[in-house]
Amino acid sequence: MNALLAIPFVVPLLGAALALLLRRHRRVQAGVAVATLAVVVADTALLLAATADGTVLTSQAGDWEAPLGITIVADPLAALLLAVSSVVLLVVQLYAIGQDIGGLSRAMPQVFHPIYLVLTAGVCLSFLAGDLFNLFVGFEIMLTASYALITQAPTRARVRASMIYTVVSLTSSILFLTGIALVYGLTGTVNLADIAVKLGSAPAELRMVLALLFLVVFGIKSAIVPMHFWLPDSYPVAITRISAIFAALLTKVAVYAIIRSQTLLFGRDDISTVLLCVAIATMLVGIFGALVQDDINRLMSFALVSHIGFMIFGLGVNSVAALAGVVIYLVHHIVVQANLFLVNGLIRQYVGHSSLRSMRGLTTVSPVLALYFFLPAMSLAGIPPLSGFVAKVALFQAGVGTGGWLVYTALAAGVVTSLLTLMAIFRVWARGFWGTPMPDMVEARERLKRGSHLGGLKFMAVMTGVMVVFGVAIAVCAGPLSEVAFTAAHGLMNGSAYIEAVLGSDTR
Amino acid sequence: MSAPGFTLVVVAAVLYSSGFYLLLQRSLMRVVFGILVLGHAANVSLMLTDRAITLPPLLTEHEGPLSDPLPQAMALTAIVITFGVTTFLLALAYRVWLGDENDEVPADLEDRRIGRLAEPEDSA
Amino acid sequence: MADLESAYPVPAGRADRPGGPPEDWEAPRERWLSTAVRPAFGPRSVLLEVATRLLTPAILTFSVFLLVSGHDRPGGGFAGGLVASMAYVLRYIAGGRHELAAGIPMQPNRLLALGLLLAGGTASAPLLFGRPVLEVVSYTAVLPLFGKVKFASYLLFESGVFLIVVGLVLSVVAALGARMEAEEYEARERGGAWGPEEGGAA
Amino acid sequence: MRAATLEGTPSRPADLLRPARRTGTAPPPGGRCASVLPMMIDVPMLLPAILALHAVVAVPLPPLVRRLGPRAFLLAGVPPAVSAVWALAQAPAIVAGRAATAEVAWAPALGIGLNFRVDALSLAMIVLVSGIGAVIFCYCAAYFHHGERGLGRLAAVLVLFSGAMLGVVTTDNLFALYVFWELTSVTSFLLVGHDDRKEQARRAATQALVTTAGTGLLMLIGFVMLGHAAGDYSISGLVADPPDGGPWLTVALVLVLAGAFGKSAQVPLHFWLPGAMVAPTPVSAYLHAAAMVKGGVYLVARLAPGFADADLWRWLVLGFGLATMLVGGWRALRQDDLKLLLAYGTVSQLGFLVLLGGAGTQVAGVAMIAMLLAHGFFKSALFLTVGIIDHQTGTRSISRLTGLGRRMPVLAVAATLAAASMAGLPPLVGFVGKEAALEAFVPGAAPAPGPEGSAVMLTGLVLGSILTFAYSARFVWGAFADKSTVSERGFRRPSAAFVAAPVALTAVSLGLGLAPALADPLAQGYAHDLPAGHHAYHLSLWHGITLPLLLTGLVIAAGALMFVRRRAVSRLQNRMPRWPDAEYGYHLFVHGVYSVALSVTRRTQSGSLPVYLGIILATMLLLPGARLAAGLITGEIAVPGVQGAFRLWDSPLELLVAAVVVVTTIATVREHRRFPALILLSVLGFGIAGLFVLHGAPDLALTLVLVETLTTIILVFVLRRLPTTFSVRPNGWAKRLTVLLCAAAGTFIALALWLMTAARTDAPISQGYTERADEAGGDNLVNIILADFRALDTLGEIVVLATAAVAVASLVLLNRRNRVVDEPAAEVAVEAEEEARLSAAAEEHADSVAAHAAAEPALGQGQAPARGAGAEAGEAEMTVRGTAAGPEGAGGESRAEAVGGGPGGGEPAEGGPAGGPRPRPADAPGDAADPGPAPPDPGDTPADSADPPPDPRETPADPDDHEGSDDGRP
Repeated sequence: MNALLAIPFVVPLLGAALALLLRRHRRVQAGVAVATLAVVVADTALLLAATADGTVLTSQAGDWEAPLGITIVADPLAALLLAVSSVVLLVVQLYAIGQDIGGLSRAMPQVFHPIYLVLTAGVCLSFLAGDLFNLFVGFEIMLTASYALITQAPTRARVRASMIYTVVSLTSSILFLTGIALVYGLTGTVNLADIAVKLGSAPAELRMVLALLFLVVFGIKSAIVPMHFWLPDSYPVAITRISAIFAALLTKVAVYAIIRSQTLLFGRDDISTVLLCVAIATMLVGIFGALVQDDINRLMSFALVSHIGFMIFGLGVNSVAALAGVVIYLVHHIVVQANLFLVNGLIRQYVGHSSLRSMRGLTTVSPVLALYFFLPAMSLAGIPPLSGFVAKVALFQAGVGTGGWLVYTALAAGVVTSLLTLMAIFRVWARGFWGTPMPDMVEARERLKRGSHLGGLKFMAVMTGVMVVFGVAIAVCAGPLSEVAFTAAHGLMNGSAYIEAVLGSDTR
Repeated sequence: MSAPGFTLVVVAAVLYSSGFYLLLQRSLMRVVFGILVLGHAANVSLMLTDRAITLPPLLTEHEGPLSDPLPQAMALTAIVITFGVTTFLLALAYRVWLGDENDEVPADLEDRRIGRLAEPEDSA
Repeated sequence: MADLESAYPVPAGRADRPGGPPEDWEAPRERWLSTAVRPAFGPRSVLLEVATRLLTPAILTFSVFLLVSGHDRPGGGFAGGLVASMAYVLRYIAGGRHELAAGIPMQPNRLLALGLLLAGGTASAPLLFGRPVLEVVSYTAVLPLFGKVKFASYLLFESGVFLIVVGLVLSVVAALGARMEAEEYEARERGGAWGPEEGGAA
Repeated sequence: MRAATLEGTPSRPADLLRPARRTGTAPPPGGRCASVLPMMIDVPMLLPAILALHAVVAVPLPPLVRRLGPRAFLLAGVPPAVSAVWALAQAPAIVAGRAATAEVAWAPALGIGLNFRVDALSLAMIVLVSGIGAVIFCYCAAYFHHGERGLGRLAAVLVLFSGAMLGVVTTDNLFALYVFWELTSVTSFLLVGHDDRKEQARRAATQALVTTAGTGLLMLIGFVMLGHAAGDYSISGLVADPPDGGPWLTVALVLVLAGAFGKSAQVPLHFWLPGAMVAPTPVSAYLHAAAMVKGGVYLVARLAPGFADADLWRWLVLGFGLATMLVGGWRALRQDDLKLLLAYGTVSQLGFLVLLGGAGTQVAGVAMIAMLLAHGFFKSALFLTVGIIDHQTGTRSISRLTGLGRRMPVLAVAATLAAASMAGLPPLVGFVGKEAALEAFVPGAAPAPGPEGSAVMLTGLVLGSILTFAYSARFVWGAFADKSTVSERGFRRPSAAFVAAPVALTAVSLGLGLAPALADPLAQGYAHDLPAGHHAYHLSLWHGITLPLLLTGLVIAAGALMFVRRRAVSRLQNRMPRWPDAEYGYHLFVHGVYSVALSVTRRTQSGSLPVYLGIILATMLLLPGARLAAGLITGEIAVPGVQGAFRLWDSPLELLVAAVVVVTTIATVREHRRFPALILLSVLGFGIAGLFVLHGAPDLALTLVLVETLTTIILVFVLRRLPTTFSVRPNGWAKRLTVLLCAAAGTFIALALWLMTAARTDAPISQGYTERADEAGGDNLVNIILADFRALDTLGEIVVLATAAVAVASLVLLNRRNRVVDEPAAEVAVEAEEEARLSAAAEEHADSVAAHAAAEPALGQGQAPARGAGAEAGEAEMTVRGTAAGPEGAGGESRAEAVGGGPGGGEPAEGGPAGGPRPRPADAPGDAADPGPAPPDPGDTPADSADPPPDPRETPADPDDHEGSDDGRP
């Protein structure tokens, strides 16, 4: 059990160290990276299997009991997100390797792999952290790796983008640290479960201040309006694989942190009005931004912001059904966003850019590419029977089940957002995929077909296909997924299982 | 129990305010300075949570109330993390300067393009 | 490419130009004084160079002391690592990039990797025995010469910290100090504009 | 190949889709060969298998069509044929009231399940969807040419559509219904946009999708609300036991009806249907006559037994239905394009069907089934006829066709019969249905709408029928009559196989008309569930001399008169004021959305980092900050009292150090020269270290001093490159606001710290560390925590350090070719140019349009043609290509960048595989995401991008514009 919980972040760290040592041997290095992630995937699958029934697994680092030592906790929510994230990480890794084989990328593989593994460790640690300061450390690992990744192949635009990204992230980190100081000041502890217990005796108003502060802290990283501006200015500029993984995971980790803090720590305090207002703003502002973009990557980034709003909406509704909806939405969105960005990467390979201003007829250039784009895009828009539909239905059900005018307003915003997402996506489709292909696009395709890097390109396409299949599989497995989601949501709403698992179990 | 000394509170307020102000500047170096100042601010706030001046948390040398070691450990971690990240930020600043020959944070071009697009719309 | 050595030699294509240093130029390792040294800041000072070279072993020893005694006194892996890296920074300031290259034991990236392996390995070793991550194992032995000596796994962990801190500082000095210096040099060769002699703090 | 599919597939998907819970008979025994026979008997699971068969057949179709050509459509017709045969085989049991059911579990926790239930209504729909579908697939095999572009895709999507439609009409779960419903929308999007090189097709497809999917989303919410109210998402359960009323139920019904109306093209959402006629004719025949548009009718009819009693429902359905019937009929009369005439006729008939389906009386139900079948058969036959005419003559314009009746007598007869059915003439099924419909609204015959309501409805129906008669006559005349003013066109005789399809469909119309008893059980089976009417009504050709029969006579007379006096009617139509066009409303909507989106994005997304950070700070003040302030004001947050907890300082020395820190901090902020600022910053750091020493934190102080020294040294490294002074922002309200914001934020945080720490009740957990230090074996608590108790944090921290180190190195120590400084002039120049342009544009607030035009001299000309009404496909493409190919024109350099994606031409991104070891360091192509180089495409401003909202009066997409040719002028 101890190993099961530690492997997701320890093994990638060791892998990163090895990869850094082996940076001269590129094949070995890639092998190490893939093997590491494969281990993580297997491990998180086991974790999910072990927690799917609502069990909360814990492990005390250094064998020091809970409030003193750091607890590593896997509840169904964390395990589910870990499992999905690790698969996405593995697929993107393979995609990147394909790109490197083909020599299709300017990123430096020698440092890419180690840093990517560090990112993996950071993401996993953030999901597993049962300690507020450890969560901060997990965030920092993830963020530092992301700073390093976003500057891969630094052009002027990327340096500019990473400047914005880094400074905003640092601001949020500083505020996070401040938040930890505040929490420690109020409770004298940093263990999440312990904080949850001790906050019970704290003055309600102060608790509320903390709840809102942490919403801001994690809200910056999860890009909720009005703190989202940095995202569309930075993500799309990075190289494909990196925007893919950023879009898929980083914001979701922050959303996870919001969920965890607002349910476990501040579950007694009702900030749902704030959450719902924020959700409405996020959905609408994000999708409006997406509608007017000419660059596919930017468009998808705005759509990403917009759909974070759905998750915040579920959190604002604040019922078991709603939280289950959020969990399903998280899973769906991780896969779909990664998928769309991978496809955008393929588009860049084919067309040379991702601007709709000079893109026509991609269906003709590559029908497979069209299919790869179509399915996740439909899923994003919530078109059935894909995963987005399942997620949306879960949220809508929860919203209707709770009622109230604000919830209905948010529901209406959700409907409008879904429609506008559809419009944005079909704008891409009608302009980029349909029509007579531009002559230079056809030329570029011919060049690609003749080129020596076709193998790498095919590998990338296969990996994108794998991701598409994964997305479809999520929809097919909606039954078991929703079961786990409901289990996770029950755990979140209740919290006592978590607290008991961390604090209640005496020294083993 | 007691509240922390107000002097330290004032120090924290000044550090935070100044840090934020530096952060909001266009010059990248000042932004870096802002991060450094904010780092100090965060560490001071961790110190603040230990509500009284006490002895160092060394078990051998003293008898009597020891200061709270946990915020110190966290502040230490934070100092080191801030140091690492600051060096990265500096490298980035250097890079920006290499490209632009100034150290200002430039606005996003695509955003400005979108902004410009809307203008005829408005005048129409 | 992120290697240290690529930072020091003047980039290819410039080597055979008359007046420039040879491509694989390296500071002499054995000598107390190198003649072709150009300090990072200000004019060259022989006194500083000698002092630095003499001080280096002392500083390194002190850093190891900090590392080992951390558990009982102020110090520890961080402080030790910072002190150790200070020695190299001093060397760079006194002697410039070539002096630094001559002095460091291995590439910073390797230091980082080793440190990470050491710390990560210590952290994960208990997992193999079904124990929680990072559990400390200590063993007290009576050695003939030293008497009672305690070996604790956290010392390995702290050594990892130490190595990583040194690696970080070296890497940063190499990148932000030496590389920039090299570029300036290049630019001057090119007939470029600015010289580096603009004050110096340390 | 084909045989294998037939043998293999029915059993395989069934195995895959074996349900978790079964409602039918025992599961089939194991072995694959053995399972085939039991499967045939195991009725329940066959339906999901047939559905899966559609998907299975669709997959290999594209390659097959490439090999076999249009003949592959015959294979594509297999799944609908199988489904139709299955349905007919089930008919006796179903009509007898034993609905066939099946169930495949999906996500039971969410109430989503693939439950199927086939009753009389479903059966009628299957006959249309699958029966007519199969015929149309056969027709396709003759209609399309070998090697036509995208034919394989078309075939596959058409089969998928057929499957989705089958799902819509057989499912018994609200969510599953929505699933299939949206699948039909999406597949129809792809089908309508089949000829995607035409601007018009793209636009019509998007329009249809936005309309149907948008209303579909409303319907989904309605479903959720209905299901929540009823506690059950099964349709049969919902209808059998409708939830009690309430305001939300009313809303739910309205939302559901919105979905149904959108799908069935009810006024005012009807505009998409004529637009969708750009689809190939067989597709139109299938989607827009037989199947998809019936979805809304089906939904209304499906829910009517449960909800027709609600007043709101009744008036919505009757009102919109009648309005649609009249508007559609009226507009059908003025079309010159035969296909558009039929399209508007379909709109009219859909209104008729919705009205009948929603009325909720038994007679209306009977009439609905009859009309449903009748319309499916005659309208698809007529569409197919138009397809043949178009295919053989190259036009379908009434004003250009003549003499076809002589040359294609068989087709002419068939089409005339079909049109007669549409007009409601005996002995065709259309007549039978219309009789029943009129009967349903004879005042007093049914309790439903009340006598006055019935009278109004009856009048409306008669008017609608007159219009129907008139446009039916116009169709026959327009398609087949000899017109003296029109010269004959070239013509190829259609093959017998080609004509077979419409003839067969007409034959069914005739057959059902002659033997209405065939359809009657079906109609009775459906009507049985409806709230009772006052007498039983059976479909029949002859009911005696009744009011409906007399009214039919009136209809025929008046309709004939309208046809004879068509010129007068046409003049009248031209004199009528133009109604506000629904399509115009759609464009307004799209345009509005884009304008709002633009202005919102422009105002929020400024691209400036200080603004972003300022907003973050403001948010922090607004949320937790305001909360804290409120708590302080209301006194809910306790402030440490002066005598008890409040302390000013801990020692005088602290005060001194604090003063140093404060002064240096403020001085740092005010210092604009870099090195003095740096020195102040180090002093600040050492001051903080002093504070740490005072507070008993020697470890912290030691580390901070070391770190501070190193930081200072590294800062010197970097700072010596940078300008000597920082840029200074002018004093002004912005600066004052910034100062205020930052001061408030800082104060908030410090206050919160103070208050929270003062409010702590429990002792901190650190006590435990002191107690257990000996276990860990050390004296320095901080270090023990770092290395033992909380070593995981330390591990994370060194990972951060290592990563930062690698990041710094990789950022600075790059290959020469990767260095930004060595980027070729191209990108830099272009960016600079763009920058300059941007700032120029930004400065010239006064006349931004002029600035815009001046900045992009090359674009001026391009704009007009692409923008205007001439957005006809070819022209638009020409414009785009023109700009693409003309880099040597004005502004050529930046243009070439934009189109070619950088100096390397259309090189793939991220490094350009062709680039190899070339010394070109810029990844300009990879960086094409960088917006720099490209000025916006002419005519591609977002406002008109996805769905350009041009002036509707001028768009060719507006079908009404074909009326310019007036009435064909015989």
